Amino acid sequence: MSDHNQAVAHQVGGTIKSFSVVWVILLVLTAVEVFLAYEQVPLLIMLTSLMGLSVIKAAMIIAYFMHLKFERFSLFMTLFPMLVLCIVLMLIFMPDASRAFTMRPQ
Amino acid sequence: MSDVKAATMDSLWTGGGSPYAIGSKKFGMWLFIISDALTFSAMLMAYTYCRVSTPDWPTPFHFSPGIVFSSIMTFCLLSSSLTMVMAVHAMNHGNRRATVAWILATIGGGVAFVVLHATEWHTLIVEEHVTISSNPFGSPLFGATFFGLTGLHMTHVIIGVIYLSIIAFAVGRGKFNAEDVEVSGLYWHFVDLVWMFIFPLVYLLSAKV
Amino acid sequence: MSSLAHAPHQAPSGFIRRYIFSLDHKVIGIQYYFLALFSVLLGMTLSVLMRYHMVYPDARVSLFEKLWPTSAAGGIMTPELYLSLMTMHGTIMVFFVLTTAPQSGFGNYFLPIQIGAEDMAFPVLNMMSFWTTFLALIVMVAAFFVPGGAPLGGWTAYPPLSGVGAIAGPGQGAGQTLWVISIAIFCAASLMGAINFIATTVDLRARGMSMMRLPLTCWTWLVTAILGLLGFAVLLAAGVLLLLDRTAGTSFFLPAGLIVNDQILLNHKGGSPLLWQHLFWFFGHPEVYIAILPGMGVASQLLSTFARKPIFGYRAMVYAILGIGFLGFFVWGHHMFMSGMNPYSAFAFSVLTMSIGVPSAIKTFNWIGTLWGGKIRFTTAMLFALGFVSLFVSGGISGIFLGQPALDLYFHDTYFVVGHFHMIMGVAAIFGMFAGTFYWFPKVTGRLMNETMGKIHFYITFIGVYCIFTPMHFLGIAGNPRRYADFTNFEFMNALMPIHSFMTWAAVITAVAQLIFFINLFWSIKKGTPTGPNPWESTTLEWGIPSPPPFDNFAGVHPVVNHGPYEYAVPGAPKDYTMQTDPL
Amino acid sequence: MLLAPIVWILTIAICYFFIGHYWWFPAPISEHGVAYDEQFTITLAVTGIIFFLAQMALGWVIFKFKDDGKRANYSHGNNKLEAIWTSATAVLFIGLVLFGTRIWASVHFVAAPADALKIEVSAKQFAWNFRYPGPDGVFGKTDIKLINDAGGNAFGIDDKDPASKDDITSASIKVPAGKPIMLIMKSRDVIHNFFVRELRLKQDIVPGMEIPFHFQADKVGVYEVPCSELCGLGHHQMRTTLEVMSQADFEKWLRDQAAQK
Repeated sequence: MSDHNQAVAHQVGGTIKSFSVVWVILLVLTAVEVFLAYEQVPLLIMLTSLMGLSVIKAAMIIAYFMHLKFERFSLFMTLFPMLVLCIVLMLIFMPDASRAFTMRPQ
Repeated sequence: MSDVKAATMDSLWTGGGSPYAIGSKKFGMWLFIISDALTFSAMLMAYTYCRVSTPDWPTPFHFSPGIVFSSIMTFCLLSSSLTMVMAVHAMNHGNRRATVAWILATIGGGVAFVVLHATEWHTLIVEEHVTISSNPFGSPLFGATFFGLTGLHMTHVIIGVIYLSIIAFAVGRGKFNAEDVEVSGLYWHFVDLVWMFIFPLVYLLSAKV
Repeated sequence: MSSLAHAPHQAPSGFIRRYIFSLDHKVIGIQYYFLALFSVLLGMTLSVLMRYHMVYPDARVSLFEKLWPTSAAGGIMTPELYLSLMTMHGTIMVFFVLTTAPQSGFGNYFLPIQIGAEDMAFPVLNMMSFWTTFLALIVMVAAFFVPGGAPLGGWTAYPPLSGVGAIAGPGQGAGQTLWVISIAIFCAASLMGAINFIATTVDLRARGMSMMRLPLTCWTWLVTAILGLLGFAVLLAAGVLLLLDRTAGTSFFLPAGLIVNDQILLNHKGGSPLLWQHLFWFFGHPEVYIAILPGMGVASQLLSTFARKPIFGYRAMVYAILGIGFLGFFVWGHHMFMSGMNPYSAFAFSVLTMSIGVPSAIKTFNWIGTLWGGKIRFTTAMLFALGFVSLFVSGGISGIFLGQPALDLYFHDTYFVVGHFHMIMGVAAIFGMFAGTFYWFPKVTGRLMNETMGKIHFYITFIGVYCIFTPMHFLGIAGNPRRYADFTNFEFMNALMPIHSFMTWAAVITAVAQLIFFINLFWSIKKGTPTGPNPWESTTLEWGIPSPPPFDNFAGVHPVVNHGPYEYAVPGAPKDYTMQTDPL
Repeated sequence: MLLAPIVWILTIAICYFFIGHYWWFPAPISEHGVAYDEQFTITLAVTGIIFFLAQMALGWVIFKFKDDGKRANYSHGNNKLEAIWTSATAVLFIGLVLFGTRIWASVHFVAAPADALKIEVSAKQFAWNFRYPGPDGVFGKTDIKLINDAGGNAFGIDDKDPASKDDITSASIKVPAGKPIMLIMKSRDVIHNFFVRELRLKQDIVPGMEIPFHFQADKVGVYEVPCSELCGLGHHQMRTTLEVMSQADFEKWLRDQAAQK
């Protein structure tokens, strides 16, 4: 990714065909998500698979629609580790959420 | 931009140009997206926290019409992202008329989303009596998180529509360059991307058949 | 650098475009500086009033009655007035002084010059960021003047106290709402500033200014901006949720079954006060580093300059800055050890908290290493930098107590905490600002500040702050809780009153001594000794241009950087300092 | 330079006051308190030495290395030194926290013994209430609608519940010495904090949560309990006492209270 020498400001990669393909994939993934909701899968499996699919969709949007695939890899490295880290860190809230659940007054 | 172009690979971080070989505006928009993504993440975390800690979380969305309706909204937003990519593509090839047309199509998608969303809100508030502070199906936090999250997102969509209108107007009059269109596109795709998390977390996980 | 083409090479001629809605980073930096100067004066006055009330809770002061006819009727300050002064002191100091001055003030003025740029990356955004901050300050100060007065929930605004509205006490109505709105506006302003700082540092460095040639000030401004970008984004979300709780009837932070002031709150159900604490401290701990990191940068720059020696371990310093910024996000839970948080999370947080002591220790050792074998010039600026190191050690070391949940079982919310954070993020950061002011004043004005006044001010302040804040640790050890309007209700606190009196008088003297600084600052603008472009024989880029700098900083010449930032005493070099732009 | 002696004098003065214990902890009244004081002393010793050496070194360099017109020696640092002091501080700091974990664990990881005396704590703006289950060991049902401070029912105890008949309420907390106590802490309005200096213990009381908390006090006496989390304008008046009594006195107090009902 990083060795796209021609990657200057207004010569971005991607073709109309590739964008359309991505769009179709996104729609299909959304349809899968909706199908999962229709099937009423157990909550935890549902949550995991929905988040997995959403992350894939987000990655496709970022990579193709937002052209990040065609930028230097260093831009990706500058931006995303810190965001992902912060979001993962916020999961530390969750033990307290279940604590608030179990310790609530009867 | 000429300097940016002139910056060669060997001078990646040694100064004299962007180490990413992109304009500052684009980088600035990316930084904004990172921080805004974290704001949304914090909201979604708050939503998850509330949901985990609440015993009577409701599942008020029937598959039809609720989920089908929001799926159509998702379709509008996703398709508007495609038209936005087309607009950026056209602008990169110097085709301003096509660019304006594609941006207008994007605005159309955004407006459709807002209208559908407003309809849904209206139904929820007026017919099902779910408001930001109350909810007949269970915990009032459902209304709070639902309207809080979707409201913040809808604000972003509306801002995006205004932003794109300005861009379309200026591009039509021969102002602004490809970078400006691309930067507005980044914002629009981000708004789309956020919806890709709100839709499953708020709607699909609150669905009952 | 044609990417800077939007910055015209001539200053705009109209007064408003030139000095009020200016796009020039230098003017905006000065605007920020004076905004912080106003805020620090306000915050300091509040603190002196608070200290006075703690020691003389029953004294009748006619001034109080004139200022607050209702909440200080008869001249006696009520507890709620005390608490609102405390809340506003904390908020104004943290947000409008410690966040704006070192970063947005000094950073705005000197970051572009130090990296060899003509302006910030987004001048319009820069201007908007300042005026948004200004708006936030107006909204914050307006809280004094609404019915009920300023909020009394502390700068951390813990719900339910801050969430349930006016029934929780005067000031918890309109005052607290304005507080939340102001903080949200401030978040927006800080995000604009952060984006600008990061883009500027990354994109606009002059040729040859590689990352490892950045002055340490620029590194700290960069890392601070990253912390702000991530931290304020989360605080913004938290503020919006709190505002919804207050105004729209939601209950994110309000659980069911609250009975406040004998009223059962039926409309709130299901929320958790801990959620606010998590969101708040997720921002709140990085905020500590937002306040102190630029001070570290200034101290590093000055110690090297005035010791006439390269900084000891430049790379280690950079890694320590990055390490502090990185670890700063992992440790917010140490503010919540006693909050009812999961005790296993508390354990994890404590280990990470202790780890953050390591890069801080590296910095201290490196500062002393820099001074070791140096040829120290004792200017006022240098004295403040040395004072910074001393205070950083004193304030940092008490963190080793507070970072252990075992010891926090006693120290949480005692004066030990107050002493700790005032020493490190309060006074140490402010010493960084004083140091920066004395150091950069000749660059901004072309004149030197008065050294005699400066030194008198320094010594009184240095001894004064030790006299104010060291005794707080003893109060904490004796168990004195913080945020108490007076101490007459508890036997053990009555026994501690002599310490409180001592601190109060030390605070009064130190506060009055700050007038010397204000006089010095304004006197020197007009009457200071004129000086050349490089009075300190310093090496970084700002010292290679005239004082005050021309509108586009480098008068159309694009600097090329050939050296690292702290090349002092280079063997064989013609001078004892090698400017960054000197030929190879 | 003047600064060097000032730094030294301040450092010595601070150390003097810390070593002299002029303002210090009250004597501990529990095993936990003794363990706490040990951990504090160890931490104080470690940090005290670092503090003293760092300040003295700072004073020394200020005193020693004045500008004399000559050039300083050109050095960019010493990686070996960096590595040594980085790892030394890391080991020291992490070691301290790991060593103190046993104290935290004994308070929070270990549950109260089964025979612990249960006491319910209710905090409100700006008063404390405590409830004892009485001889049956069961707390009577409560209902927030029945809460009536003026009528002496701060807990909202439901009189119709037979378990509530022998419940005893008190505005201060009395406990028997040498017996494990388990508090069930609730807040009615905002966050409060239960703090007993002599026990070296502190816990926030968060509305919407019932927080369990256990301790054992061994020494008879009366100890002040200040609220230690900002709770509003009367925060500084939110005072009660912990009275540690001998087992016999405590039982007598319980009987007297039951008789008064």
